[in-house]
Amino acid sequence: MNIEVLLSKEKLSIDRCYSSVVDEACGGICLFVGTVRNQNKGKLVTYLDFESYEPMALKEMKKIAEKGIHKMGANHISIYHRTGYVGISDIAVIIAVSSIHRKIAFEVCQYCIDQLKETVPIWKKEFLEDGSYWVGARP
Amino acid sequence: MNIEVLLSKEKLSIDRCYSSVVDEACGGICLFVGTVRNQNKGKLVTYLDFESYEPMALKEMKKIAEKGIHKMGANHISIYHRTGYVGISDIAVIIAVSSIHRKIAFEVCQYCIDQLKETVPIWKKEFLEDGSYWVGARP
Amino acid sequence: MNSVRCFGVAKEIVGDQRLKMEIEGLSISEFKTLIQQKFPEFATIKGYMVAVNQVYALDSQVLSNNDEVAIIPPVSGG
Amino acid sequence: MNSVRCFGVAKEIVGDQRLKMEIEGLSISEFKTLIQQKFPEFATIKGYMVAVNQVYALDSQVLSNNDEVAIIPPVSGG
Repeated sequence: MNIEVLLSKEKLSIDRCYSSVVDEACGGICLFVGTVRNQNKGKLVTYLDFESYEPMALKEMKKIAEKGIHKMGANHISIYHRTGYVGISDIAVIIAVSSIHRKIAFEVCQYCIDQLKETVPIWKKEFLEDGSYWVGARP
Repeated sequence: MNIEVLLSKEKLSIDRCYSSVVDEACGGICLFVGTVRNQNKGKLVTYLDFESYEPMALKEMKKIAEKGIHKMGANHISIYHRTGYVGISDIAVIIAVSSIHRKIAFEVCQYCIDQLKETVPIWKKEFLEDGSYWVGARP
Repeated sequence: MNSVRCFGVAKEIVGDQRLKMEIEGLSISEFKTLIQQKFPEFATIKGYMVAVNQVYALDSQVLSNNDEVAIIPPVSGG
Repeated sequence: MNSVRCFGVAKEIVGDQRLKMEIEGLSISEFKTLIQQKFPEFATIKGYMVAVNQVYALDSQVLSNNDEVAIIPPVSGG
């Protein structure tokens, strides 16, 4: 039962994230990769800037992974999130979940990304052609 | 709307499969990676051998991807399957699905692997310490 | 004469990856009955499909000698 | 005196990533009321949570000056 959580200013590696959950006893690995879209609500995005409350974010990421393993039955989970400047099509987040059978890998991977977006203290500032704003902050 | 289907005797590359579905307009990519387990039903597996009816398998893989895009709303889908000898922990199958929002990527990726296991003419022979058999062939 | 393609466990039962046989005018049902008469071991597997020209065929479809015919035992990819 | 950490839009409203204030004995509710008096702009955001020692706090929790306190506006990772 391995958990790896990472916040990184450097590009995230899918291969590294994948390798961290490989297990001879596990036949199914589900990965979610979140990339930066070039538009949001009809406006062109030029880049993003991610800020995090690092020690708490890592703790919250670990809590999510622990639930995925101990309550939902996954074997290994890694959650990587980028911080700082992130360009269009770059990877903002990678989640890898391995389990003995694939159904659980899918369920837990989806749970992890849904939960990350709810509870992990990371904030995204979107830079448009004509300004910038903190995503989701205002009604 | 890109579809890539591949049967390969060589090792499958997650990076290649991922890259083939990246799109600036898509924020969510779900990948499924199926690896060879070291045991099945309590018996130790030493390796697998995959046989395929290649032209029909590629057609069936394409049909699955077409449904994932045209009926289920994914943007791009790649389905790679290994053939021939495959060792323990090696990758047998990779499916990558990108979509504008992540929910569809998860749904379609799961659909693709479920469907592949039902309809694509590929057969797995499992080699155990004390013999070999075609998986799922006999009651 | 057609050269029916055999895969997986079917290849083992038939003892070859190609099975020469006359299929002109047979329905898929009739083809299956004939196969099971020639190779009774087919009764011991979980069943199989027949593909004609690389598409799964219905029992009522009628074969011609120009068709590419294949015996498709239960698939197990992934 | 505590040095409350401010992130995202909260950092912009406060104008700094640290906010010096006296918090000893305040409940989270009282702390939030005080913050909104000092910085009325907090009323224009979607709401925020308070984390104490890197854990989300309930409204009834009481603060001490040794706590690590942070204002957590709506998160938007992923």
